[in-house]
Amino acid sequence: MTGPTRVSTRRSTRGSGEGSGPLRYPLLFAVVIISAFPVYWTFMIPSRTNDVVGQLPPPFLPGGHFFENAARVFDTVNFGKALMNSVIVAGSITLSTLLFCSLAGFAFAKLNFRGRNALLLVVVSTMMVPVQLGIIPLYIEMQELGWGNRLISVVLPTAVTAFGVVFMRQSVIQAVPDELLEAGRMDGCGTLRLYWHVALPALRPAMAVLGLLTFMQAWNDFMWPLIVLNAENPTVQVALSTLASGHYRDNTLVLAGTALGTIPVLVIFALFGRQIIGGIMEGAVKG
Amino acid sequence: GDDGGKTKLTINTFGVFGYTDLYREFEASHPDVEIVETVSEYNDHHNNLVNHLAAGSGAADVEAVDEGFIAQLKATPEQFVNLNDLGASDRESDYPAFKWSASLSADGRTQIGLGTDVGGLAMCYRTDLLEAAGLPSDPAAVSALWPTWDAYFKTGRDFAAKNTGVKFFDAGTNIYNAQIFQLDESYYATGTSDVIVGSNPKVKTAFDATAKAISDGLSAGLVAFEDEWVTAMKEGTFATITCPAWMQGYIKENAPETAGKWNIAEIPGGSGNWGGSWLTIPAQSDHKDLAYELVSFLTAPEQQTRIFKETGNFPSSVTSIKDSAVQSFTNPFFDDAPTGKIFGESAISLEPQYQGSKHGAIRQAMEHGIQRIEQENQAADKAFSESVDEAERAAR
Amino acid sequence: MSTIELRDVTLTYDDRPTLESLNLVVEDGEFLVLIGPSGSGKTTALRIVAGLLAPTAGQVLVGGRDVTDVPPADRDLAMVFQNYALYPNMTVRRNMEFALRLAKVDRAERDRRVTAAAEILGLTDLLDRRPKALSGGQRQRVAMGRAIVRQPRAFLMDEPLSNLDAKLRVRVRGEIARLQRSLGTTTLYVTHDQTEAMTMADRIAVLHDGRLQQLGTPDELFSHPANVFVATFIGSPPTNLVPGLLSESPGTGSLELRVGDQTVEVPAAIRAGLAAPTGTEVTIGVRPHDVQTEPPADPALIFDVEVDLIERLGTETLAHGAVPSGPPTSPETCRFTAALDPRTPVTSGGKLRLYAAVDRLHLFDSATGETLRRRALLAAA
Amino acid sequence: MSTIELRDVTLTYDDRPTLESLNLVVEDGEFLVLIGPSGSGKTTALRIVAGLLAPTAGQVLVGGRDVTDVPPADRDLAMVFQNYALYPNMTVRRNMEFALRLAKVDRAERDRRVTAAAEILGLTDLLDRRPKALSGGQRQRVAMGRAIVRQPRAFLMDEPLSNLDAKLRVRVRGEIARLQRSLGTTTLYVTHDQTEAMTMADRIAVLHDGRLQQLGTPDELFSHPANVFVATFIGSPPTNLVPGLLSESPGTGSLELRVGDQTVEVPAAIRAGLAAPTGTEVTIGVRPHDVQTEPPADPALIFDVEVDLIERLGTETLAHGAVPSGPPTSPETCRFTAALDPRTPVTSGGKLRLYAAVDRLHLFDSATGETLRRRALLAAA
Amino acid sequence: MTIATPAHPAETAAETAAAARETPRRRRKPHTTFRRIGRATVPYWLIAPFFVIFTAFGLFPMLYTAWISLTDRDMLRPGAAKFIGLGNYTDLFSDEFFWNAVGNTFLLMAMSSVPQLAFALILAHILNTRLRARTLFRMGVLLPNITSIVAVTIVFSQIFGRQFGLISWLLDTVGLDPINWQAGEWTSKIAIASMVIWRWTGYNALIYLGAMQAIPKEHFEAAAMDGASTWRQLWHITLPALRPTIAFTALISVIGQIQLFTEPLLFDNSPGSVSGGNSHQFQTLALLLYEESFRLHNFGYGSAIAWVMFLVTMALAAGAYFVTRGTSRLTGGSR
Ligand SMILES: Nc1ncnc2c1ncn2[C@@H]1O[C@H](COP(=O)(O)OP(=O)(O)OP(=O)(O)O)[C@@H](O)[C@H]1O
Ligand SMILES: Nc1ncnc2c1ncn2[C@@H]1O[C@H](COP(=O)(O)OP(=O)(O)OP(=O)(O)O)[C@@H](O)[C@H]1O
Ligand SMILES: [Mg+2]
Ligand SMILES: [Mg+2]
Repeated sequence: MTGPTRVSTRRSTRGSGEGSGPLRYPLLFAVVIISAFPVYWTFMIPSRTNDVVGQLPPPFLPGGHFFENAARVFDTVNFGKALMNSVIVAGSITLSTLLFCSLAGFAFAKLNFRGRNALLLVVVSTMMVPVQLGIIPLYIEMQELGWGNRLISVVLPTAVTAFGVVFMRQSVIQAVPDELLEAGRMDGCGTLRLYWHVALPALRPAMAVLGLLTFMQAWNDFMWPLIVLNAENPTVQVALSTLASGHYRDNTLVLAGTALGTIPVLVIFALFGRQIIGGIMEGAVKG
Repeated sequence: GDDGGKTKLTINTFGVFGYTDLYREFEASHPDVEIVETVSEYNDHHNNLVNHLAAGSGAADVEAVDEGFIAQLKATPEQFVNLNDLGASDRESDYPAFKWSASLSADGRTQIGLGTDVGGLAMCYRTDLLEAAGLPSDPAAVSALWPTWDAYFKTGRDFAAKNTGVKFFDAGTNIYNAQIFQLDESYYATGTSDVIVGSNPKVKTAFDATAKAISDGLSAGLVAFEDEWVTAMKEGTFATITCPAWMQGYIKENAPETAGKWNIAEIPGGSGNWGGSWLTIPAQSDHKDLAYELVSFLTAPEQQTRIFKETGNFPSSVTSIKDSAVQSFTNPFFDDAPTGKIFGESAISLEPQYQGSKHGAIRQAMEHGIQRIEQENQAADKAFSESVDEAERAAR
Repeated sequence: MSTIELRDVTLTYDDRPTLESLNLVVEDGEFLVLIGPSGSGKTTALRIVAGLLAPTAGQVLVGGRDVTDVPPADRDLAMVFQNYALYPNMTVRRNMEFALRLAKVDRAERDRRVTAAAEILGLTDLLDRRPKALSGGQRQRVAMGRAIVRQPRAFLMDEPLSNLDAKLRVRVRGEIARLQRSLGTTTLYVTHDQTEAMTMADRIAVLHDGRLQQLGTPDELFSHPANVFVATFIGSPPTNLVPGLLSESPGTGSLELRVGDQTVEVPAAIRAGLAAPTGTEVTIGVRPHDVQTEPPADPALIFDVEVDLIERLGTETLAHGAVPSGPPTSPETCRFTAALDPRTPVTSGGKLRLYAAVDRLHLFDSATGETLRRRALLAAA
Repeated sequence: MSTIELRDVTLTYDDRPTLESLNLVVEDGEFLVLIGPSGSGKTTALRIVAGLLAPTAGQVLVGGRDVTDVPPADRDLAMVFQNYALYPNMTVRRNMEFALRLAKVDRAERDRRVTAAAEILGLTDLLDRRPKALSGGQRQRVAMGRAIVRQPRAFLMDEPLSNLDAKLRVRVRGEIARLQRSLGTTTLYVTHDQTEAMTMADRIAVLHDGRLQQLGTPDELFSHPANVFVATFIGSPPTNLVPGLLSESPGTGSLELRVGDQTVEVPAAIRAGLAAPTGTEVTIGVRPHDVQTEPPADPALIFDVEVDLIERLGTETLAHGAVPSGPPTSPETCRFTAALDPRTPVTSGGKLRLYAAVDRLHLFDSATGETLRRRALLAAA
Repeated sequence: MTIATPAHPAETAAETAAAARETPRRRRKPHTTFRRIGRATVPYWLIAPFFVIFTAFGLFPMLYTAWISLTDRDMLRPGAAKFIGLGNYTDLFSDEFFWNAVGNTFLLMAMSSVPQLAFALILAHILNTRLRARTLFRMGVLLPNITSIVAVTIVFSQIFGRQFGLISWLLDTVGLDPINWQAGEWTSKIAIASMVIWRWTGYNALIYLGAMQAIPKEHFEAAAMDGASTWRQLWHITLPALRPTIAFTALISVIGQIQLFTEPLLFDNSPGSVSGGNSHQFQTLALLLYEESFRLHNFGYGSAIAWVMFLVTMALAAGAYFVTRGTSRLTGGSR
């Protein structure tokens, strides 16, 4: 001790996790690098020419060919339309999921009606249906309805999901206090107004989370769109499959398409990331 | 549907058929027709075709089918238009027998598709790598090295003894399949649905020979068509590769930097065919006649010749094969090898091989066995018997 | 403005009655406080009045009209919730005018009422803030404002102060009481804090285990608790309870009260007001403030307290300790607290002799816990 | 047992000082209460002592040893948290012996200590329950038990009663005080409730905005607040503040106090104890309990209160209202509260004349807010 | 894998009770006014979209599949379906490929769920400290969830390449033999598990982080004063408090892993192969289902597999539900 007024910079809670100590930053950086690596790769490879693909060690730094490869994507497939379709599909699925799931979640969480628990059980159990085998009957159904090769056949089946309903129900329980609803009822709200004026504003973080997850899933889904849509009217994933159809593996081309298809998602993630992370964590508080 | 008064004719293909210009020509001669082509990835294409057939709708008016799937699909001929009814029987004589029969239903009545190309077999090799091992590199001399598979494997052992750090061939499955493709009878007893994969001595011979070659260290142990196989092709870690006609394109486009280092010799053990496609018309098509017009236009000999020149897809029409343009064609990438001649002879002389409906699945089961030997050092006998079990289960 | 009446209201959860046959009238313009310990059913009763909960049996009348089947919004009551239940996404202004908007009150009128209420509550500068940006006291006022602008027939409030800290609670309780008086709106107010009840109420209803214990002015409840429960619940520190015996002296025929080894005679005036006890055993309630250190002129009980804790509040000093109880032969004691003048010399560990005038004692039947005061007198009080 | 000393402790969050150069000694065995409004830095100070937070500058000494750099576990202090922080997954017994287990105390000794502590706290029957199955008061006692079994050099407690309801709080504060006295363990206790501070403390330290306002016995703080803040913070209802003027009478040379239109002379005895004010404006503190309705013998200030709210607590009656303040020409008023005998006749809306003896007034410099009492007297008090 | 929902099954009972509160049984006459009826049907309107869509596009295919599973049907010959009762199911139970797939599925489930949740916990523990650029780290760990499947396939095939993979290359540079990931019984599972772990660790970590932040800070401080190190705090404080969350994430992860499909499908990068390796060493139930139906066209058999998967999942979920409810009762409430 050197003097009476020793100034120190220590100012930490000696509480949780402090002792993970000096290692935690390197560790976190490692985790983030591992997490981000495929995304980075998606953008790095298309910036090179095809001849570096498969080299060992692989090139880790980007080159200058991204736009060239991106242009090839647009030459090879109808990528503009694919992007457009994907935005429409993922956008409508997201919007309808948010709307219908929050409505149903609200009803299951806060309204009282005959058969509620039984119905909820039905909802929960539908989450456990393996999707792969419903495809043929579903396809037949879509054809019967005359929706083959139309975007609506991609949108409708996932327009509202059991997961979403359960998720929203949980969020309503946590984010919307009964007292607030009672206040609304005293103020003269009917059920729909309670939903709109009271519940919905409180559900924003949860909606951000569900919205992103739904959007991501809709955006990346390829099995079903591939069957029900064709390359004339593709989504991004269908178009990507076409990109991969050549004689040889043109990873720069495929990944250039993938990169282009990832950009909208990254933009959304960058815009709403903060909220989404908050929402995921909030949602778990009482998990 | 019809829109703008024009009939929309849809065609689904995979890979590179190279038809774009032909569509425009067809449209020019049929002013009220609009052709819409959808190209998908090989497996996606065939999976979708099956799904659409199973669902009873959604298939295109014309669907391309590859050799790997044709046996399975012709087993349900009712799903397709019998092209014989639309006049395809006239074309029979122009196709090599094996090509015509491969898409013919078991009862011989329904022809579900017209051939577009064939995959006559040859053996591609790296001249530089053979030379490095003290072997000849001239095609004639190389062909002379391996009139039979035994000779091929012996050459391989000589090659291996030189320890050049390079393996003799790429993957056991390619060698095994080439031998199977040359048989007159493989997994099914001709004309029946009897699976003889376990009892056919020729299958066992091919399997064992391949297994031995692997254990002699001739194989690079790659899995064909995987990314690493492509890498190996670039890096030159194997000297020879079973080479159906379309393989030229694979090599050229995946390993452009190896230009001039390749040449093409004959395949050991006589001719064979691997690959090639057909154009079919699903029974659900609303434009069967028009579709047939398109199919016969696209598969006409002169178009096949043209496509060969543009894309390298080897013609399946005898007329086209015998065309001097094909016969005299040489491939600069392969050191100006006379590829037209090599593949043409291989194709025309081939005897048909009967394939039952689960041929593809059985083939995959057998490939699993070869790969187990190659990748997991499984004993050949065990690999064979396990594969036969798997094959028989798949065919049940 | 309007009366609120509960008639035989019963509510049963899982066969356990939470409210049993509750009868209660809140008079027009009255400030009635419903008090009781946690779980006694206060919130339940309030929510039944609001219409947020339907009673199992019984009726609710507002302004004389049976509203038992009327939905909450149509009862024309405004409620202030414990945690205020402000809409977090709306500004203060929007919060206050929300009900008016739903009722399609026109814009000018809405503005007028909000401005007026904001004026009264000192919220004028905060109208554009959101609840998050307000302090606890300000939120409380917004909640009040939301109730006021509706100009409802009555206010219902459920522990509206319990989220405020001690200082603020004292201030805001004054504000609410003043406001209610100036508006004259009938108010049913729930709390478990007896100080709040005493200071704010016109009348207090004490609830315990779903049953009404006593209903009366703060003064009545304080001076004449109907039973032991009310005696200990109202008043702080709580009334001391000491066991005693009440018997007629065989000789004189006068009524004698025995506590420990002392016996005092119950003066005739008091005796006249007493109902006959069912037995001789009684519970004597002595308020901590009703003891003195000097012997009074009137007959008095003496308590010798062994003080073990002194709490000096500045304005008064609380002495806690044990007093002997039971017959002189047994060494039983019971806890006793006295509120003394801060200048009284008293030390922890010391002894303290205290006197409680007989007319200040509360006598309860120790079997039933009911007061021995005559019903008639109770009603008159 | 041990002293605790804070030397020049400063803590700065984001360049805003939360504690500024705090100096404080808790004597061996003393019960010292740290009080202050929310956000004043009490918890911060306590956590610095505990070692959960490192000061920006300054030192912490426990038993004379500098422990500023010693980790919490090695300071040998036990802490009782506001929400008790009981480990929910452990039984009461496990909760209590957890620290001993970590310290590798052997089993027999652990059992001995836990049994003893449980005995003292009446927890013997609850040892196998989990915290969830306990009532608030019981949880509080487990938290105490956890501190006791460690036999630490001192207890640190952060608002340990604030989660209890009013009744229970009164009871438990008595229990804690009794326990601390019987164990004799040095205790630093944080609260924002002045009643708690007054009743429990040996000495009280008042904190405001991170600065120590006054340190003294409850009585000193109550009788001789060092500044306006302490005067209003300690005592309930809070001290009334009335502006006044202090000036030497030009004629007699005596000191005169002017409030509104009245002037009283400050007796020489009192005058002797006053420091000279920096100006003539003073703030006069009048405790609500220091007023009477009868004129006293001594010189007194008269307050004419326009009563607008009556709060009848039973034991006393609070009358709130406005008194004229400022010079007679201006109609300014200020709020005034009086604590009256419950029998005083007073009605809302009425007028009330109150007298406050001059020797009961607290005079503060209105510029600085500091008391005008001489330092020497302060120290001696 | 489905996405985790922060719903805790054990809560349902309590909430049901809470909801029932709104209308305790009433002894009065039933309401017959139109208004009441109108109001009473509102909840059904709110949940109707889900049930309509589910019935149309979920239930119908499911029931269709159930019917198919009772027939012997070639995918391409819908007309030639034969009703064979439970024949497919009895065949299934004597099919070694089925049992192999069951074994693989559960093994992969264990290999991916356990480390995934453990890593997530540790990651959350680290993220729960005072950090610079906190949001950045938190967003970073969520990136795998938004990465395109195509990119994942390509990157992982390059990492786990047999001879030229990144890992093999790294091993080579330190003089070790390359690992043939796809071929090995264990190596292939490790690789697939690591893909799953990669994809879901961050997401679970954020859920845990949320739950951790709900633990009162004082618990950690009390433990610190009692002398517990941070790892002991993780063990004694964090873990017990996170138990319901862990149970929930485990359940969701298990449900997801039963349906594990994409990762093993993509990992087998020899084109067109859906058999999960040469020895079916990583063929999961979902993959077997896919192979049977779409490759071998045994639609009936595939449907039977789908229903078995469904029933197994239901059984597991029900089991988990009762287990968590049971323990929560024992410990007096699950929160
Ligand atoms: N939904 C419910 N199901 C069963 N019992 C309930 C329910 N809601 C309340 N109760 C019970 O009803 C009783 C009264 O509850 P109520 O909330 O009215 O008490 P309170 O007097 O408001 O208490 P507090 O002062 O704690 O708010 C309690 O015993 C409570 O346990
Ligand atoms: N982690 C922090 N970062 C920044 N400021 C903080 C932090 N913790 C506390 N403060 C600030 O320090 C001041 C003192 O906080 P502290 O918790 O010590 O107050 P307190 O006296 O205990 O109040 P209360 O009675 O509300 O508990 C407050 O203004 C608070 O906002
Ligand atoms: Mg309540
Ligand atoms: Mg604090």
